[in-house]
Parts: sequence; C-alpha cells; structure tokens
Amino acid sequence: MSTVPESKTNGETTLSSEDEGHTSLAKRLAGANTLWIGVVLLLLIAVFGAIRPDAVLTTFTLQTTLVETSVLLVLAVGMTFVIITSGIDLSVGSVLVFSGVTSAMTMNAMSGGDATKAGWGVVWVGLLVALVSGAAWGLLNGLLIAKSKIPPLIVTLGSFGAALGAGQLISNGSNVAGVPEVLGNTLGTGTYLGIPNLVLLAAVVAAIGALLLTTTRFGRYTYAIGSNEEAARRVGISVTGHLMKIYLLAGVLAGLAGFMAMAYFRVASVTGHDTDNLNAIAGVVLGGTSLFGGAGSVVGTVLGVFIPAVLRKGFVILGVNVYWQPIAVAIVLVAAVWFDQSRRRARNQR
Amino acid sequence: MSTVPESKTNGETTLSSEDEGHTSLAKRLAGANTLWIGVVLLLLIAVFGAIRPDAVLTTFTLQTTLVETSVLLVLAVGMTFVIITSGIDLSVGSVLVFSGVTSAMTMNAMSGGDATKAGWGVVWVGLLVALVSGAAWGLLNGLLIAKSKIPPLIVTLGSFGAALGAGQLISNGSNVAGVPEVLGNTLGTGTYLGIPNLVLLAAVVAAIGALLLTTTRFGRYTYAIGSNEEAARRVGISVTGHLMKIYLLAGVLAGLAGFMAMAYFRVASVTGHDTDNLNAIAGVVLGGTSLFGGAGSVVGTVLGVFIPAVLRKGFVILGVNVYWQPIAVAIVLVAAVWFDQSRRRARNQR
Amino acid sequence: MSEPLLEARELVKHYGSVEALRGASFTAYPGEVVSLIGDNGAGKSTLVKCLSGVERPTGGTLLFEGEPLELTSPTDARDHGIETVFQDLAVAPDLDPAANLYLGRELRKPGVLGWLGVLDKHEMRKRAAEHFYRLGVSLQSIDVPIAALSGGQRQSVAVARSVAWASKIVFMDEPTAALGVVQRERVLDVIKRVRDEGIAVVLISHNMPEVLSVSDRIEVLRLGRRVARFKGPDTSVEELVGAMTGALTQEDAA
Amino acid sequence: MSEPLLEARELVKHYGSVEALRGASFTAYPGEVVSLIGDNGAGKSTLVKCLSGVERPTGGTLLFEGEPLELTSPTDARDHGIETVFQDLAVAPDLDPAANLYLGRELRKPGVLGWLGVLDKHEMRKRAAEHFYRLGVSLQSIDVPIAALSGGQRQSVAVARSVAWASKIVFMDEPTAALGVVQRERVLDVIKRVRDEGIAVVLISHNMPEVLSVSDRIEVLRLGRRVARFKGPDTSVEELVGAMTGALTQEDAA
Amino acid sequence: GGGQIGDSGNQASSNKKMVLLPGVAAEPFYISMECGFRDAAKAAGYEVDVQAPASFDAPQQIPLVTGVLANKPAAVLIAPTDDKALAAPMKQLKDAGIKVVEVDTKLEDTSVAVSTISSNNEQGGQLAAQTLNKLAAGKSGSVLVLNTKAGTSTTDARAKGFEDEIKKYPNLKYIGQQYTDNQPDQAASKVTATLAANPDLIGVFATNLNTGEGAATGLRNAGKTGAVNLVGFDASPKQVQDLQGGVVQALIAQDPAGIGKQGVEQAIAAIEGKEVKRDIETNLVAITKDDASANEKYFYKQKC
Ligand SMILES: Nc1ncnc2c1ncn2[C@@H]1O[C@H](COP(=O)(O)OP(=O)(O)OP(=O)(O)O)[C@@H](O)[C@H]1O
Ligand SMILES: Nc1ncnc2c1ncn2[C@@H]1O[C@H](COP(=O)(O)OP(=O)(O)OP(=O)(O)O)[C@@H](O)[C@H]1O
Ligand SMILES: [Mg+2]
Ligand SMILES: [Mg+2]
Repeated sequence: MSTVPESKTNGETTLSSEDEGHTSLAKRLAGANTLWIGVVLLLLIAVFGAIRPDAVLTTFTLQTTLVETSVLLVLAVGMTFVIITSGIDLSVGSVLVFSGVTSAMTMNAMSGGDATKAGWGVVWVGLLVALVSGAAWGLLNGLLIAKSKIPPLIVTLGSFGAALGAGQLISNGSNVAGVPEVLGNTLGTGTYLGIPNLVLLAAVVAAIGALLLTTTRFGRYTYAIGSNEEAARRVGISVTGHLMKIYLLAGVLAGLAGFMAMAYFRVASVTGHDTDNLNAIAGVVLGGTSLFGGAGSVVGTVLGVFIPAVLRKGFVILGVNVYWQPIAVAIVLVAAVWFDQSRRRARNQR
Repeated sequence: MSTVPESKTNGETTLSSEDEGHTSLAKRLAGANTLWIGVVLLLLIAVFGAIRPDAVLTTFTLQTTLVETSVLLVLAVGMTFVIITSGIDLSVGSVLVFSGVTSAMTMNAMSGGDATKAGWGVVWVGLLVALVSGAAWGLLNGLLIAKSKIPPLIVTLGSFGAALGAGQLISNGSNVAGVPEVLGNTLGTGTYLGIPNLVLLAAVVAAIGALLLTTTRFGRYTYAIGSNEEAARRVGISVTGHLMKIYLLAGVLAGLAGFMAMAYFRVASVTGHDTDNLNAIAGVVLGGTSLFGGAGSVVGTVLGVFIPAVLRKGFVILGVNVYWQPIAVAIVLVAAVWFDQSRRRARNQR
Repeated sequence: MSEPLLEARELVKHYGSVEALRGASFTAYPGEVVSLIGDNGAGKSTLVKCLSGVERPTGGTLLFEGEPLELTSPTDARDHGIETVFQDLAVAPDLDPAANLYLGRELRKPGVLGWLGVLDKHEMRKRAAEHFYRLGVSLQSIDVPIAALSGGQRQSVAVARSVAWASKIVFMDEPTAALGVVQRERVLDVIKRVRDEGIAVVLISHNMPEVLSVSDRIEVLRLGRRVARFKGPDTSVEELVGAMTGALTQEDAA
Repeated sequence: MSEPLLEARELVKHYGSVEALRGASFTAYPGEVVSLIGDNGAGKSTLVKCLSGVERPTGGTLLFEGEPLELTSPTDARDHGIETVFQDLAVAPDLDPAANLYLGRELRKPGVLGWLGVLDKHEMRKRAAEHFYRLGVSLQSIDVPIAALSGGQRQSVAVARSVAWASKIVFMDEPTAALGVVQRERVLDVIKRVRDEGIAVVLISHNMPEVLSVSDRIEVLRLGRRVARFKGPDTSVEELVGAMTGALTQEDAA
Repeated sequence: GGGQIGDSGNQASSNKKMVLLPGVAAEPFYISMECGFRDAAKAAGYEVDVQAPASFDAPQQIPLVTGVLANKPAAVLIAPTDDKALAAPMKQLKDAGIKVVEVDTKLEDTSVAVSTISSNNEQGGQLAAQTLNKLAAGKSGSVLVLNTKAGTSTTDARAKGFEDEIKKYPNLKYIGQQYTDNQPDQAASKVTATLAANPDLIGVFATNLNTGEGAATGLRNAGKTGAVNLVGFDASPKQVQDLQGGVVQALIAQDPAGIGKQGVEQAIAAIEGKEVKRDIETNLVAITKDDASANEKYFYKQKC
C-alpha cells in the first residue's frame, strides 16, 4: 500500500498555502455573516427616511439615536464575549446601577456632599470607582461560574438582584444627584467634530472589542471555549481563568456604562435598567451570535443593537400609537432575523 | 477469531435484563437529581421555622405561599418542556396578560359590559377564550421557531412585546375589571379540604406535566430533541411538529395561568408581569434543568419555583431590611444551587 | 442481476464553495452487500446523507425500485424502508441505550395507556439488552446516558438500531470503525444475515480485508465521483487502493 | 530495558456505580511503541484519560520518570510533555483546522503586536497546510469550521496536533479508526518516526494487523485490569484475541 | 471641535401640533390625563400625539423626547420621569422653540418649562395617613406601606409623605415599607407575609394601582378584607368598584383630566404669547365608601 505515489494523493484538491490568505479576506468581506443584518438596518433607515425625510434624515436624529444607544452598546460588547463562551450575564443592568451609584457617591463625598462643581480630579476618581465596582461584580460572577461551576444564568440572576439591592442600599433607595457639570458637559452631552463624545467612547470600546475578538489569542480562546469547553480544557487552555476574565470584562464594561449613563443623565439612577440585560442579549443575538456559543461577532452586535433603537425612534417620529409600537417592533425584529437567516442559509447551500 | 466462545465474551458484565427494572426504581428514588435541591428547600423552611415558628409554621403561611406560587408554577411547567428542548420562552408573562384581558373582555361582553354577576356558562366561555388566546400565541411562537427556524430568544422576545402590546391595545391600556364573582370565589379563593383550589389546579397541571415528560412518547421526544436535534430528525421524529406542540403547550399553560391570575386578583391586569418569564426560567434552572436542553424534570421545577418564593416570604416575615432582601435572596439562591451541584457531582464521582 | 433497488445518477452536492459530490452515481441491488469505498473526503458520507434524506442534493436524480424518488426528509427515507448508521452515529447523548435504540419507534404499553402515548420502558429495555447481547456488547449498566458509553458501545447501539428496522436497504457508514475484534465479527455476521433476508446493505469502510470478505460488489468514489466498480471476489486490495487514489481509473463519467 | 517513563499502578476509576478501571496497571518506556488493546468497554479510554490529566483516578498511583506524579489537569500533563489524541478527538467544531491544530499553542505576530496577543493567522494556516499535506490529508478549503470536515479529515487534525507538540509521550486512542488506507499508512509512519525521536507512543487500536505491524510491546486490558503483556514480534492475532476475550490469562493482578 | 448635542440648531415652525409625554403607559392616571389633554387640544384645533414609555424610567423616556423633537410640534406636555435626567433633552425642546409644559412631575431646573401643573404626591401620602387614622377610629395596630420600585420618584414621595404623617398617630405603629417591583403577585405575597409576622396589622397604604390590587388580593386570601384598612392611590374604575364593594376602604384621588386640560390651556397661552401661569397645584382628595358619590368627578376614565 505504501507504493501509492504521493503526488497523486494530494492532487488537485489540496490547498496551496499561498492563495488562501487572499481568498479568505475577499470571501470574508462578501460573505460576512453580518452582511444581511446590515442590509436590514440600512433598509429600515431608508424606509423611515422615505416617509419622513425632514425628521429622520437629520443630524439631530442621527446624533440622538447614536447617543441613546451608546450605553447599551457598551454593555452589549461585553455580552458578546460572554455569549460566545455560551454563557449569559443577566446582571449587567444592575451592575451599571451599582457602579453609577458608588461613583456618584464617591464624587459627592470628595466634594463635601455635592460634586456638581467638582473638577477633573474628582471625575477621574469617579471613573476609577465605577470601573472597580463593575470589576468587582464581574469578578464575583466569574468566580462563581468558572470556579464553583454554578450555571451562569443562576449566578448572574443572583447578582442581578444583589447588585441592584446593594446599589439601593448605599443610595438609600433614591437616585444620586450631584454629578459634576464638567463631566456632564463633556462626556455627557459634548460633541467632537459633531460626533457626540459618548458615541466616540462607545465606538472605541466596540472597535477594541472587535479587534480583541478577531485578532488575538484572547478572542480565539473565547471561541474555543464556547465551541467545546472540554476540548479547550484538554488542549491546555485555562478555561477557568479565561471565563473569569470574560465575566470580569463584562463587569468592567458595565461599570464604564454606569459611568457613561451617569454623565449622560447627570444623575445616578437606581431605576430604569432592569431590561438592559434583555436588550443587550437581544442585540447580541440579533447580530448573529448564537446563544449556544462558539460563533458571533462584535460588528454583528453593533448592528443588532441599532436595529431596535432605530425602530423605536422611527415609530415615535411617525407617531405610531404607543400600544402598536411594541407590536410593530416585534414584527420587524422577527422579520429582520428571518430575512438574515434565510439569506445566510441560501448562501451556504449555494 | 470466530472461535471465541460466546459465553465468555458476555460474562460477568452483561446486564441480565431481569434485575434492572428494580434497581433502576430504587436508584431513581435515592439518587434522583432533585434530591438535593429538595433538601435545600426543606432546610430553608426549617431555618425560617426555627427563627419564627409562630409565623412560619402555620397553615396560613403554608396556604398563602402555595397559592401565591401556583400561577408561576403553571408557567414554569410549560417552560420546563421548552427548556428541555433547548429552547426558551420569554413571552409567557405577556401571553398571560393577553389571555386574561381577552377572557375578561369576552365575559364582560357576554354579560352586557359587566360580568361580575355572571354565571358558570360565561366563566366556561372565559376559560375557553383564555386557553385559545394562549394557544394562538404559542402556535405563532412554534411556527416561527420550528418552521421558519428563527432563534427562540428572538421570536419570544418579539411576542413578549407584541402580546403585551396587543393586550394593552384591546383593553386600551387599563386593567379589565368585571371578573365573575363565582369564579373569584371558587377558583380564586376557594378551598377544597383546606387546600386552595388554585393550588389543586396547579398541582394537577404539574402532575400531568411530570407524567407526560417521564412516561410518554411525547416526553421522550422532548428529551431527544433537546439532546441532539439532528439525531432526532434523522431517526424520523418530526422535530418541527414536536417543537410546535411544545410551544403550543407553553402557550396554553400561559393562557391557563392568565385565567388563574384573573380569578385570583379578580381583575385582568395589563402590567406587572414583565418579570414572570425570568422568574419561571429561574425556577426551571434552579430545579436542575439545563439551559442547553436534554435533561430536566417537572419535579425539579416545582422545587425550584418554591425556593425563591419561600425566601421572599421568609425574609419579609423575619423583617429583613427591604434593601437587603434582594441581596439575601441572591446569596441563598446561588448557595442552594452550589450545594445541589456539588452534591450531585460528588455522587457521580463516588 | 435483478433490477436495481436504488440508483443515484450524477448527484451533485455543494456546501458553499466546497463541492462534496461532483456527479456521483451509485447503484444498489436487493439482497446484496455493496461496499462504497474511497479516500478520506471522497464524499462517501455526503452521498449516504443524500440517499437517506438528510441532505438534499444540489443536482442529479434518484431512482428507487425504478421510480424517480425525491427524499425531502429522513422520515421520507424511513417510510421507504431505508435505514442508516451515520458516521457520527446521530444518537441522543442524554438518553440511555434502550431509549436510543427505540428512538422514533417506541414501544407503547398495551391498551388505553399505550393509546395515551405511555411507553413500555421495561419491555424496551429487555429487548434492547437482547440486541446488545447478540452484538456481543457488554454494558455494566443499561441505565446510563449514551454519552457515558465507550466509543465501541455507542457504535453498537447505532448499528443495532439500523438493522432492527430496515426493510429495503440499510446504509452503514463505517459501522465497525470503533468496534473490538469480536464485535466487528458479529456486525459482519449481522450484515450477511440481513443481506440474506433480501435487504440491500451498503457498507462503507476503510478496512480493505473486511470489505473484501463481506462484499458482493464494490463501488469506488473519488473526489465526489464514482471511478470504479468491482465484483467482490474478483478483486484485490491493491486494485482497490489504486482506484481510490486515482492510480487506476475505470469509468470517466460514471 | 531502560527505566519506565510512565508507570500506572493499580488504577481504579468509578463513575457512580460503574467501575471503569478495577486496578489497571500500565507501563510505557521511552522510545517505544506500546499498544494498549482490549475489548469494547475494557477501560482503555478511561485509562488514557487518567494518564493525561482529564479524569482523576479514584485510586492507584502514578510514576513519571520514577517520581510519583499527580495529574490535576490536562495542562499539568502537557507541562510534562504528554500529548493525547482522544477517541472523541476533542476539537472545537466551530474553529477551522489551523486554529484547532494550534489551539492552546497559538503563534503570535512578532514584536509588540504579538506581545499584545495578536495572532499570526497567516503563518499558522501555512504551517497547518504543511502538516496536513504530510499526513496525506486533502482539504478543499482550509477556511471551513472543523464541523464541516469528513470524519477522517477531522481525525487527521487531532493526530497532527498531538505529534506536533509531544516531547515525552503521546497517547493515541484509536487514531486510525476513521482514516483511509493511505492516511493510515502515513500515521503509522509518523508513529514510527516519533518513536525514533525517543518519545514513547501509546497506541490504542482494534486493528490487530496494524497493532502487530507497529508495536514494540503490547499490553492487554480486560474488564478494567491488565491481563497480559506481549513482545510485539513474538505474538499472533489469535493470542491477542484470546487475551482480550479472557480465553487466555497471563497475570492475575497485574 | 467641541460642542454640544443638538447644536445644529433647529427652530420650530409655528404649527398646530401638540404632544403629551406621560410618565408611563397603561396607567389609569395618565390615561385620564390623556383624555383631558385630547379633548382640550382638539377643541382648540390642535393635532395631537401621545408617546409613553413602557415603564416610569428616564432611559426609556428620553428617546421619546428626542424623537418627538424631530417632529417639531408647537408644544409638548411632559411628565418628566426624573427631575435631572430629563433636563437636557427637555432643554433641547425649549431651545428648538417648542413650548414645554410640565404635568404631574417637574424638573429641578425651573427655567425649562413655561408652566408646571403638578399634583403633590407627598401631600397625597399625608392624606393617606390621615385617612387611615380616621378609618382606624382610635384602634391601635401596625400599618404597612407597599411601594413599587425603589427610586420611583412619584411613589417614593407618596411613601415619604405617609411616613412623615403617620408618626403623628401613636396608636398606629409604622412597620416600614416593602418594595414590590410593581408586581401584583409580590404585593399579595408581602401582605400575607406581613400578616403572618404582624397579626395586629390594621392598615395598608398601597402607593399605586398594582400594589393596591395585589394588596386587595392578599387580604382577600387571608380573609382579612375589611378587617385591615386598605388605602389605595388613584381612582380607576376597578378601584372605585373595589371601594364600593368594601375591598378597599379609601382612595387618594388626583385630578388627572384636569391636569391635562389645564396643561393644554397654558401651552396655548404660551404659543399665542398670552400670559402664562407659572405654577399650578391641583387638588387631591381622599374618597371613602361613604362620600364616593359626592366625589364622582374625581373618578378616572378608562376610555376617552
Ligand atoms: N457541511 C459541510 N460543509 C462544508 N463542507 C463539507 C460539509 N460536509 C462535508 N464537506 C466536505 O465535503 C467533502 C466530502 O466529505 P465526506 O464527509 O462526504 O467525506 P467521506 O468520504 O465520508 O470521508 P471520510 O472517509 O473521512 O469519512 C470533504 O472535503 C468535506 O470537507
Ligand atoms: N463518564 C462515564 N460515566 C459512566 N460510565 C462510564 C463513563 N465513561 C466510561 N464509562 C464506562 O466505563 C467502561 C469503560 O469505558 P472506556 O471508554 O474506557 O472503554 P474503552 O476500552 O475505551 O472501549 P472502546 O474500545 O469501545 O473505546 C465502559 O463500560 C463505559 O460504559
Ligand atoms: Mg465519512
Ligand atoms: Mg475507547
């Protein structure tokens, strides 16, 4: 049997290692998994724009839609990593609240009770406190999930309740005011070359997240664990350590989101964030990430987060009846995913 | 090689088919997956009972705890089936609202605008309307998930919004009063041999659910699809049809829950059910059902639904600070699952 | 030779840009063991999937008992008496061996309970144990999920399942790959017995001695096309390897 | 013979009430190919898992280069130069072959980018293609996820991965089960080459001719215990089958 | 190039559009306000739109404000869900030349709105405490407050007013408030749990509709309907029915339709450059079964 000539065996079908670098790039652009959901987003904007060009296609509407979505986008970037590992993080909204509250209260304490007129020094400390608060919850989630092997749903459902409770406990159940004006006027509502600063920050976070996921070893391990956790463990990847980092990342981003929300609203709210988790998850899944892990992208998440935001905005501008709005959003949402899925399937079957 | 004596090959380790029926029953009782979570529940009751025996270990507290959990339990039974197929149903709370509203409005319409004094005929029609309403949403979910292959999270997130919107639309956004007194007095607050009727109904639903899951072909297919959908398809199970039935079942049970809630509150509420979905999912997962499908039990769900209910109740009775309550619930919840998991693992490693 | 039971003509199957089948033909006659051999990636499993309703071919035609046939689902194939042991086994890892053996064909309790869909688990377990015994499989516990079985034990379950239900044709995609020496012999015995009942058996295997020992006919697939056909007893390992690797070509377009 | 590289004594492994290993012993010397054979369910894969840190044995001791060793994780085993081809392959189905080959040992870009963890995907893909070529594997596209590969292609990836990194000992649990004739020969060649580099190769296989052709020594497992040891060239298929099925017993408690 | 969002500068053309932005959708209080608003605005020849968030939260309301702004109506009536968070977007309304009228709740910053028609929630809480004292008729016992979610400004103000006032009555022992997440089932559960722990419970103040319905259910379940005095907030048809049926002993009612109507009047005055009344406070009444018929005008409407 060893008489079989080698060249024959590897004839026409073996890939020469030269081409593939290029084909893969070209293919990736054309056949990207996010292509069709991007088309859906553009279509939506086109339709709304056609109906009310004067109100929809304005700088103002663009600016506000982007700004109002940036906090959620930061949460969703962290959630993308979590979901790719086949985990879930229900706690992000509560961690956002907790971080905002601790940050605002620290800034107030540093400024004798009211930080409204405080300077940049105080603001930087506030940012640090927000990030550390988020990190602490993320670490706790990570420890319980990765080390104690408790299902992520249970752990983060627990911290969902606990972080909110803790935030309310230290703020005594009320919103914390006294957010420095310098923060509100710069990060909160300031713009740079017409682009809101919040949007810039969220874009930077998304870009770093996308690079981390697609080009680095960290991203590779994230996919590997979600694809087959046992295989990842057997090839010597520290699954426990990596999962801890993932939940830590989600926590830190939730902390950052809390700081951003505080800058934007100029108050650290203890309410209004109980559906952030579902909204973030929906954005991630809309963007083509599978809840079973192993596949997904940050670019998809960005598109997925904007689709419901654009829908809601569009319907408000068109003056659709409030009770019809969720119905309309639901229909378009499901239709969008259906379109995306059937396009992708068609491409794979071709 | 065929000279190897047959009897040798199948010597000591082949199972004689006689014993196994019995061992399996005994083993199932002792090593049941739900054993340890049941222990946790008993422990909780024991601890609360030890601290405030006068308030906790009373018929009153038992009755009210059971009653207050029955609606959620009915939702969770349906959710158990859905999650075992590795699906998810976020829409149950909204379907509950929708069914309650349609049912109440039909009963009112049949009684000239106010059904308070209506008789059993009207009530039965109301029940039918509630079940059909639930079934309709379940069928819609099932169609989109099983036929159009859209991820369950997206579909049911859509119907979560749409069913609520539709309910509010037809009720014009306000709760629907005029629930027949005969209904409220019997199903709502009546008892039979000291057991509240609502509890009896929920128990019957849970029992039927448990039997369906463990003893019938329907249950077997549910596990098979969750365990390996492709394998189920290849052995000729109609996966599409079965998934439709599963979501239909979840919808019908949500409809029944809507009817029960209406009888219980004596009004069809249009708000206040936005966390029912997460509560039901939490109960199911607490009860040992995996979010990845293929394993789980209704008995576990029953225990899993009662643990948070007992906790919330207990902490109010003990007079725990309101802000500490969610934190305490979270801690005990996570600890309970941790205990359950580590016990189960220990058993499997022994 | 009698009329072909199943005939595939010029099947084409694309996955995105990958061409798994490029005009593959295949014939199976009733009451014969026909082996389908080929190099890794030749398209054997893809062909089996197309012939058992799991995948829909991109092009080509299918004849079953002389009539054109379109298989839209595995259920369709089963209804025609086609059973398959898939290379990836296609078992439900959380269910026990008996449940897997009877999956999709559960035994129900007699009477009204059965009508309600209640399973006769005891009976299924008993009969499953018999099946396993006959294939030489020993299990320490029949109650564990299939995920906990050894590779060979798992494969035996899949094999037992297919031969239990086939009435016309059974595809076996590397059914003996993970089996021990004894179990392998048993499966080959079973294959012959099934053949003798008039059922067509399509065997895929990389074990040439095994192929030669059991086959009535052999068809060779290469790069998604049928490239050669042999009568079982008239050929040798060398000839088969030559055909698989392209050193020897019999048909240009089969 | 030199000092044993790895020695397992009286390993016991229980899964619930199932006793997968009931006091199994095993020895591997550097620079030899030792085959571990046994019936389906004999405990071979369980033994391999215990020796590569995947499972922790319930009882028994392990010696590595004469020192007692406790393996708490697969990483532990890797750090000792132990690589494994698992029977279930343990690949990440969503990643492409190159990513799987380098999983846990990614190549990074040179300079600051590499320090930041940026992968050198191009280099990995190029080298992976070379590896596959050497094993005789042909892929139509190297960019597809491993889930889309044929059974043999997938197995080749796992084999390539293990031999690329082993420095002391490599366990191969049925590495050739799904391979075509050519690829099987290549893998046997690779095994010999690795052995010649002084690395111990532990081969698990149900293919007796293959075992006989490549092994320096053979150990036989039956019902979770070692029951016999043979010198490779001095034995026959009949003797091996006898030991595996219990018709012939050499050691009582090994 | 630093700047601020909305710098693009857009001025409202004078048109006949008016928008109401209530605090939350599907609440009888705001629905009644909407009715008053619609009637008055239509009578004045205005085109109307109503946009409400799904819950009483700033993050949900702000996109509505900016979305409405894109349409540039002549006036916006809004119940800001947060006294700070809504300041920036509402200021953008003002900067765009849109007349802003606050209804029900108000911003901390008084320079944004041209007029504020508010109901004093804290006073409502006080009224509830006084009513409960009357109902207790000198008997002593524990009283409980059922609140919605921590941080909800309106219900927190009601709870605070109640807490301050109830301390004046030594026979009534205030045992604190419980949060219910605005879920009726949690409200019911917390009432029965409180009953188990405090059998001397004599009164419950439920700060909104959902807590009221939950509390009624809990009391009914415990067989304590009527024995424990239940004071609810708002007067939706079902609540009134419960009042007449003896399930609820008193209701604290506001005048939402009146707020909506006055809001429109002030907005039109501002648009037309007439004199605007900066602050208007509306009445709150406590309704019991006995004086229900006399206070019929305060009953909320379910449909316009
Ligand atoms: N789902 C899929 N997506 C993309 N390519 C696929 C898919 N399934 C199979 N292929 C490709 O099609 C070709 C044929 O695969 P197939 O599994 O039929 O080979 P095979 O002959 O069964 O090989 P083996 O002997 O290794 O099992 C392979 O190159 C494989 O990579
Ligand atoms: N996780 C587990 N839980 C329960 N039983 C197990 C588990 N893993 C293995 N077993 C049992 O242990 C025994 C030995 O299994 P193992 O996989 O080691 O066999 P093997 O010798 O590798 O067989 P094969 O040749 O079929 O691969 C089998 O009876 C198997 O059912
Ligand atoms: Mg194959
Ligand atoms: Mg094995």
